[in-house]
Amino acid sequence: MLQTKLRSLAPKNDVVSFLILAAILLVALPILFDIFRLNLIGKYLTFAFVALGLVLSWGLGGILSLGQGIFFGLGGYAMAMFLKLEASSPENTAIQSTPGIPDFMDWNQLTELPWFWEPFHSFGFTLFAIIALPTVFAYIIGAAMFKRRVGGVYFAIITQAIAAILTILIIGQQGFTGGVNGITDLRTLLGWDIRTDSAKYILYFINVILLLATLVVAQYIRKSKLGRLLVAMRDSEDRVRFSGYDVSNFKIFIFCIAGIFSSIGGAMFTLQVGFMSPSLIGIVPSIEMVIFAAVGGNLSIFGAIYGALIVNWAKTILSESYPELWLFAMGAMFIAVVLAFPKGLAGIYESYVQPWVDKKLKAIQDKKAKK
Amino acid sequence: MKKTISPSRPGTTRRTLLKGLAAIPAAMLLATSAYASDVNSTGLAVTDDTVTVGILHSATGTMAISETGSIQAEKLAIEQINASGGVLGRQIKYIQEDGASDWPTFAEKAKKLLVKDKVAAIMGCWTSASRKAVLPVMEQYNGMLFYPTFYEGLEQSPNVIYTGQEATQQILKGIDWAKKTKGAKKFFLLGSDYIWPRTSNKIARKHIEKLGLKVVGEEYYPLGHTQFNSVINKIKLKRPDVIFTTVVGGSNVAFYKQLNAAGIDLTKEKPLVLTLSVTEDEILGIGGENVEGLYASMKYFQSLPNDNNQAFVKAFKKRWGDDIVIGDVTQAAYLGPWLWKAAVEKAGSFDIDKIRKTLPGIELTTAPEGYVKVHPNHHLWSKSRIGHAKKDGQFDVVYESKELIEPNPFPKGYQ
Amino acid sequence: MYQQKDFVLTIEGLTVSFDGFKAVNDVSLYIEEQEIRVIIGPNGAGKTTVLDLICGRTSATAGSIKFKGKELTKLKEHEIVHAGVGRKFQNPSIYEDLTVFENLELSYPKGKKVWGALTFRRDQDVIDKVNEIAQMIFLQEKLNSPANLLSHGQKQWLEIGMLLIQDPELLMLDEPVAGMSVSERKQTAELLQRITKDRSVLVIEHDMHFVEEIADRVTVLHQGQVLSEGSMDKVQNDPKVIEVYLGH
Amino acid sequence: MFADYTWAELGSIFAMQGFSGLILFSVLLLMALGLAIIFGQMGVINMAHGEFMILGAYITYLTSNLFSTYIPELFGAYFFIAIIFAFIGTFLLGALVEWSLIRHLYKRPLDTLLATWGLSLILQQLYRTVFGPREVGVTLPDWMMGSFQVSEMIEVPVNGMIVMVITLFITVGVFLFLQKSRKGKQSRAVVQNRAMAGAVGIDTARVDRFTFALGCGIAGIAGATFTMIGSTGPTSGQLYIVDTFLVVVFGGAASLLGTIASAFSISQAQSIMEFFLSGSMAKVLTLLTVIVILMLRPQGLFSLKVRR
Repeated sequence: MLQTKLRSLAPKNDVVSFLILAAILLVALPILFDIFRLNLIGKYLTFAFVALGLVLSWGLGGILSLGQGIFFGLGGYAMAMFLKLEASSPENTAIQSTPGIPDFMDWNQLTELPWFWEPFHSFGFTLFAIIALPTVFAYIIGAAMFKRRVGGVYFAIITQAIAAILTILIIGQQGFTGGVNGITDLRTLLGWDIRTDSAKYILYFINVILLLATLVVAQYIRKSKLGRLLVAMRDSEDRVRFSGYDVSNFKIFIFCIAGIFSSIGGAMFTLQVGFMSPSLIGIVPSIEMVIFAAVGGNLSIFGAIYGALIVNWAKTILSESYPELWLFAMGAMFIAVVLAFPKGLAGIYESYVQPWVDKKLKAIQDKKAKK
Repeated sequence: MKKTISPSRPGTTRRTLLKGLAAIPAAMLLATSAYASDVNSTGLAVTDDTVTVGILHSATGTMAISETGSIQAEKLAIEQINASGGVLGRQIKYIQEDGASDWPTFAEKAKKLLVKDKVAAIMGCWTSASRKAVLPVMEQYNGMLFYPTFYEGLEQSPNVIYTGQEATQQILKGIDWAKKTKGAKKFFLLGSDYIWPRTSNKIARKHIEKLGLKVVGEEYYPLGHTQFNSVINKIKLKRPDVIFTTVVGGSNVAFYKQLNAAGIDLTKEKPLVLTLSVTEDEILGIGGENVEGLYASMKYFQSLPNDNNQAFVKAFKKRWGDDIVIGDVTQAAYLGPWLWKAAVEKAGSFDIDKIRKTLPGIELTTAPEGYVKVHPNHHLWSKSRIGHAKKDGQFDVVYESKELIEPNPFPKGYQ
Repeated sequence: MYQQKDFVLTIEGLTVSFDGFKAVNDVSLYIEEQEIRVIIGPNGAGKTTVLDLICGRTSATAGSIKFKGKELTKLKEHEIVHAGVGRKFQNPSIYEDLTVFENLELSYPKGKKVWGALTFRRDQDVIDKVNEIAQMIFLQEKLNSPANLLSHGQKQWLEIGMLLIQDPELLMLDEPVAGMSVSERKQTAELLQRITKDRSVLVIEHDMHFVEEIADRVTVLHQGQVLSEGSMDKVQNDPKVIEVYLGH
Repeated sequence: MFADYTWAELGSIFAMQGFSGLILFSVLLLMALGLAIIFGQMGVINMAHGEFMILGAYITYLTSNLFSTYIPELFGAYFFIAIIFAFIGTFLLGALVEWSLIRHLYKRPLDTLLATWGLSLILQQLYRTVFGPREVGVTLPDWMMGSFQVSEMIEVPVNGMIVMVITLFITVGVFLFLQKSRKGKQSRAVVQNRAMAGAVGIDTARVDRFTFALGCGIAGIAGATFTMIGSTGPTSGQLYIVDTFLVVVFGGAASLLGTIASAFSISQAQSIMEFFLSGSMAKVLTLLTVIVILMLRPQGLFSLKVRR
């Protein structure tokens, strides 16, 4: 079954899907919505990066991480640290007892910038860190676990615990991290004010283009032999191993990729929303990120993006009108996806919409042929 | 997309109230009000007979526990203002948004209220984290936020009015009192691990040391922590005269129950426990029997005997039910709409820039806590009080500062 | 006596215990080049465990396994595969979600590292080799059908094919004809005869007719120990073996 | 830090601290027992475990109100009735959840995780709608509140003692149940070999439902017990979930003895570290140690070395 599904996404279909998605994100949404809503959509799309990573690691590779917030946070904090340093120039912070360091450090009696903040003065380093930090982190977690063949449920629980630890640490070490408030009041990126409407437009487009690029990478990985290997590993890990593959390396690789995707999402989140806080790292947000992928369909990279968009959109709308319904709806979504629609939106599309479209197309072709 | 500017969830009681208000002859309102364009040059949601404000708190999530009281107080104030003729002759409508205990959501909703709904003011936020998230939005779109919670200070925004106490207002007199009245010499500082307790304890420590007294311990536990036996043992070992606590949320329940079980009877005051974080609201969850004998240092207690407060408590109970309790933050939230009304009427305009000019110096003689006045630093002059908790969950006010305490969000010498 | 260098696989004093229970106890086994060796024995004799030990799935408590002079007990599974040992499992273990072609392709000995897998291209060599193997395992018609649509016997062949494409010097098959029809069984026997031309084969099997058909030599395991060894005739007439098989 | 104290004082403090460790041990064990059955025996990841505990706590709250309103003279004994009610209530909900949700997912452990997380959200909102967003204060009879004065320094909290006794009782009960009773043997048989158990005439579906419901029922008892030391609110349950899972996983999922050992070592480590370090750091270090050990020894503390 699954196999035929995978097959049905023939390359031609993929190109069409990609063009449709690009048209929606780059043309339709910017025309339909004003900058306020568009900025919100941009925020939702940062979660689509995470969902994409989860499609690769969980959907394809069978590795369910309940700690993707860790990586989202790493990217987000790296970007936030850079922006915060830029916002904390000695002129801007002249009233502090130690000008030139972020305000929350000053409140916590720090009199000089901690060493690990120093490199974040450099934008180049920050971009490097957004990729390198999650890679290193994911590699350490992945190597420790996969080399010892810890997987499945245990992996999920341990990643969740790591997310919990990271949250406690960030909140507790507020002099270095901004604590529970997070890093707020970010203003400019290399002198460019990111709070203006025009900047928000530009950031939205940068975000979408990055997302589409990420999608291409994800699609490449999925279509490569490595992608098939991941599917094979889920079917029969031993067979892969006894075909001469070091299974753990492949798992580590895909986990790192998922981490990098999340981290890029986090960085874009910081840029578009204007702050980063531990509330995006812990257990609850990390599990919510899983539902984005699950609703979209954990095997479909396009589904991941639509899933992130739709779930977040529903959250905004529902919580505007019926705040108490939101948790019920969210809970029901988890259960429905598991029980009734294990392939999520993508599955619904494939089993209901696509046959219908195909039938119509065929009917049109037949008509033409008759003429 | 919802673009209406009607209250998003009017309760039935509210509906009847509105109906009643609609009966006030429009002509009478018009007689006292200037045309919308005159009082509103920046395109806020002001019509000839209405003005819209936003209420932004968590109705869901972990913080809903704390923020419910503020929502109720703000609604009550708005209804009372409407019943007394509104602001510049205009009835206040409100749009309530749910921050869902999630800081990005707070920022998003604040932006919606300012950009989409063009509200003339926002009553909202509770935690510092939500305020910090909302702050850049308020400053960018030039809104005015009335923030009710007592907090750590270290902030002063042209777009925020802080109607709760900043840390020095709440702490210094409390410690003075413990020294003078109770002869306290040794303090143990205990808090949840985040910015407010840490900042508060820092100020407390400096002040304690300035007074020549001693801090014998300082401990922090993660938010939501429920095991306090170890720290209670440490407290027993150090034998402080005062346990000075800033533990918040669910941890409170665990802390006081375990304190009690470990044989530290609060009524015996050995050591006495002085808290900044337990109001009447929290006691509902902790249970009055667990905190009997506790001292709390804040500016307002439900049991304040003055006439303003008697009327306020009565109105609040009438509106929200007899078994409701009113804590410090709830009262501060109640001040928000009234301060805003006074500032608007003094300015003769809803324009944010104009009310910003009139706000400093605005005074309320009708405040439940007594007289308050807005300081140029956007905080309120207010009194310090110490309450002594009773078994029924109410406080006896055992101390009240004679004069109003000046707010000092950036206290020199305490940083 | 045997000359050491003639052996592809030398197992000596191999022992493994699970919480004190010795599943394999001091087993020694010598397999020559191009030999087909069949291991038989009652259930729980430790047959599968011996294969597990050779291919690194289980680690030995004591003893040594030398393959072409290389000690295997210290290597990881994929390293043992690269050394030239291939293993088929008792239950056909193939990738149900992939096609026959993809199943074989994944076993093709190229692109076995992460980077190699990412940049792997399906060139003519791969296609030729897959076709060649498919023909050998009677599946050339099924190349593009999903593996989960194959019959049980075809799945067994596919797994053998996945081993063959790696061209191992030692092929280990755990019950290759279990669940096969009579005709399939015959085809499998032919297949085995053909593919042992340039390699050694170690087979676990219960089906005595099939064993007779293919075995050069037979080893009987009982309670984790070697009970008897030699030609089929010799083993069948060994009183110890008769005792074990009939005594129960 | 101890220079200013006499040996007697230090001795007392260490005795007290040891006792705190024991209370923490009881708390962790009681939290984990229900999950050890559900996760360890059945392989179901019940993320709503904390919500089942809170249901037990709410039932205790309701029972206390019932007693104080209708039979105040028996208020002193209400707690034990409440525990029974809590067990029954959560047991029934557990059976319902198994029937409607879990039984469809036995082959898909990761999916049970997602589905039960969804369930936990729904339960949280349900509690909020029914009981309000505020924590409720559960009033305890006076005799359960105080402490025994052993010496001048040493005081033994009554509620801690009760927690320990209940934990002991439940642990022994679960142990005897699994080892001795017919139902328990059936449930273990189903875990070990479902097909075979079915073949010898065990109604596996019923046994599954019973086992799951039992785990939930024990969670309910835990929740009822924790009203003595913790808070009862719609989201209180979430606080327990990470700790609970780590205890079970650390112990080696399939072993009851492992769960006990793991609860003991985690509680002692945390309690000792809390005494010498600050609270937050102690928590982080404890969790970190557990995770590092799990990475080195993924099968947990206790587990049989099995043939694969």
